[in-house]
Amino acid sequence: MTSLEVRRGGIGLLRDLSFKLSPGQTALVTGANGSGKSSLLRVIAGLAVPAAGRIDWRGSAVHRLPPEDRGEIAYLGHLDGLKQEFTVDENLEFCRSFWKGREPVEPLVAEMRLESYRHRNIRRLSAGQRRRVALVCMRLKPARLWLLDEPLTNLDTRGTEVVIEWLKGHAAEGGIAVVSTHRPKRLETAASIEVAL
Amino acid sequence: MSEFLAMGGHGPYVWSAYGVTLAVMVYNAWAAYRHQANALARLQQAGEEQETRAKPTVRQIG
Amino acid sequence: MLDVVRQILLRDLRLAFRRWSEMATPLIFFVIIASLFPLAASPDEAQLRSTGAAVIWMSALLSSLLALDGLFRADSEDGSMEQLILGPAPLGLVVFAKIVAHWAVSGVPLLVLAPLAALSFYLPLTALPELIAALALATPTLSVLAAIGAALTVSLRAGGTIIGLLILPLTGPVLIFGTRATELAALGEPVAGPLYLLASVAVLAVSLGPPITAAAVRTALE
Amino acid sequence: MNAVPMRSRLWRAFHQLGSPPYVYRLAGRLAPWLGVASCVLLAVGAFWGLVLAPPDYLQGNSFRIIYIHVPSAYLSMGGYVLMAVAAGIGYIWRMKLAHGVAVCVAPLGAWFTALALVTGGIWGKPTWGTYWEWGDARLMFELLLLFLYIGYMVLRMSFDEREKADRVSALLAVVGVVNVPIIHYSVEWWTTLHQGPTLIREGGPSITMDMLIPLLIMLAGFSLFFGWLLCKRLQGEILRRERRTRWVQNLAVEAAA
Repeated sequence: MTSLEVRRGGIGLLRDLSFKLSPGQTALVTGANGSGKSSLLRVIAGLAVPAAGRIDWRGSAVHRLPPEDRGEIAYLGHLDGLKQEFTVDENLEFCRSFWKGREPVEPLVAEMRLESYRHRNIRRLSAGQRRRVALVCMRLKPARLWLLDEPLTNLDTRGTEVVIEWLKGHAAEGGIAVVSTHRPKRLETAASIEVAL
Repeated sequence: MSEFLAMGGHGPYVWSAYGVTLAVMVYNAWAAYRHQANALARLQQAGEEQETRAKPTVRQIG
Repeated sequence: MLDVVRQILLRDLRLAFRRWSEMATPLIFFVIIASLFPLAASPDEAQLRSTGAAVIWMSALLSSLLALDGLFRADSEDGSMEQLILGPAPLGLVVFAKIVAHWAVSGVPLLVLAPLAALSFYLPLTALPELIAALALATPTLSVLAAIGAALTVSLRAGGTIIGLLILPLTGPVLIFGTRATELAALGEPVAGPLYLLASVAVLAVSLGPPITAAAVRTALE
Repeated sequence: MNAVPMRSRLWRAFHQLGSPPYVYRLAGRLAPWLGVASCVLLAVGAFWGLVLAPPDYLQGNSFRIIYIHVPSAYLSMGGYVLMAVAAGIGYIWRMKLAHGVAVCVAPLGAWFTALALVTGGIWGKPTWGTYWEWGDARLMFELLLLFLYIGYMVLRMSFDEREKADRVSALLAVVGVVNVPIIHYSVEWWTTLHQGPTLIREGGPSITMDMLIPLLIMLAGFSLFFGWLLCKRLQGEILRRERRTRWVQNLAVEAAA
């Protein structure tokens, strides 16, 4: 990423931000609310286009990635991206088939202690449980770049530990991640560089 | 002169049509002019909005 | 490529049936308009027959517009639209599948309901096949236009209200050809002309619609 | 110097059109010329049409309304096409200025569409006895075109962020311009169906030479006037869009001095 400028609603959020992530590295994006953490992640994911500068993923600009390459980037925003009317299983199954994921579902569900909720509608789960389902859904994607926007919100201590484990495992396998949070203390163990907005 | 205005009975229609057209044109001319003028005027007293936040810092951890 | 369409289609159809009340309201709306109209107008046969075609087509138009307002809004509010945009499948295909799903839920039932409404307007039985054919050719265009309207206004709070204003002028041709086809059918004359026109507009809509709608969704949720 | 191939000079020109200060000055230089020329043309055309041109043998003097109805109808359609092209360029090449042009053209186009409707209606009264003649395809088409303009402006106003308002309304403009010929054809088809070829074909039963000249003058006058309006509105729009840039700040200082 070179000399990136991100604007939101006509207001300049951040200017000439440049950093490079190589496989195995994790960036921690910190800053107060409204400092542009989410906008930065949305721009990296390719949802929005930067006002200036370029974001390259393996050589080509992110927002011009052909659809088949987009499978390598997994983005989890504030919204969980789950359908209320579907059960946990239905959501996960759709996510896995749509993103052509290869990971088995059961171990991930077990790690996040969601086994007993598999046939319950998302609408009837708590915010924390919904967040855990969204995280499992993210893990199901065959993605090498993880973009997590405040992944720890609503998570209990056990959930947070699992996320940190996953991040370390992902980095160990040569994956890259950009994680935004306004409570950096807990995630610093898994991060290699910090971007303070 | 008056028969010219009467236009063989069609006078009112012709003149009302031209009248409306003239009115619309004059209004648009005035509006366009005012549009540009007050854009310039509003510039003078527009406060300097805070342009962009400070440059983000990138540091290595561990 | 096709399994993407199949996945999205099944997902949206299952979703629609889970929220079947949302799906039913536009159709009930159609029946109410078609049956209330004779109360407003005089119940005498000749007049009803002449205005019947117009009423059926207008109510079909409004009900398909109503049905598609939530097409993208529900998904954008819970974040799944973002995931679909970022997904490995071309967004145009995803949008095409969603439009087909909603056409099946809002357009196809019209093909069943419209003949009932036509009978209440004393349209001769012989005219029913042509009416159904015309509706079958017109509802895809209506669905695509409503989808474009829904996509353009997905990020607006009061989006639903202005879809009508944006899209109704564009439905002019469909309305004109459709009512003409029904009138000709009522008189028992050949209906090929307007049907071909409806078909050509439908082909244009179904081919150009999805990419434009995809661009609209991507831009609106930027 | 003319070793520079035509293609790259064109590209530089196109590129220059993208820079707001250049276009602002260009509009400033063009405006007076357009203004004067349009006033002259309009005066000559109006005088010629109202006084010198013979009345139509069939409709008498009410035919003189053609000299304002046809030009405004042309501008209404031309305006929409210009708006859609500008919006399309703005969307594809992400040129803020092109969106600025589309924003300025919309109200002008809507005004001329309304004008075409009103003058068409007034013209209809003596010839068909009613202000709103369903038989005339052009009026019906202008009405739908007016709704398209209004829809564009309402959609644009309902976004609070200008960047998104530009891009989303640009798509609506493109969708609209694709539909304009279809609507035109279907309305034409519909009227010939219901009423048979009306008395007034597109340009009038038989436009003789001395009627055609004032019409062309008026058309030129209207177009230049449209150009003048566009220049003025575009300058205002550029100032509002670029108010934080340096060149606009010192422009404001100059204006104040």
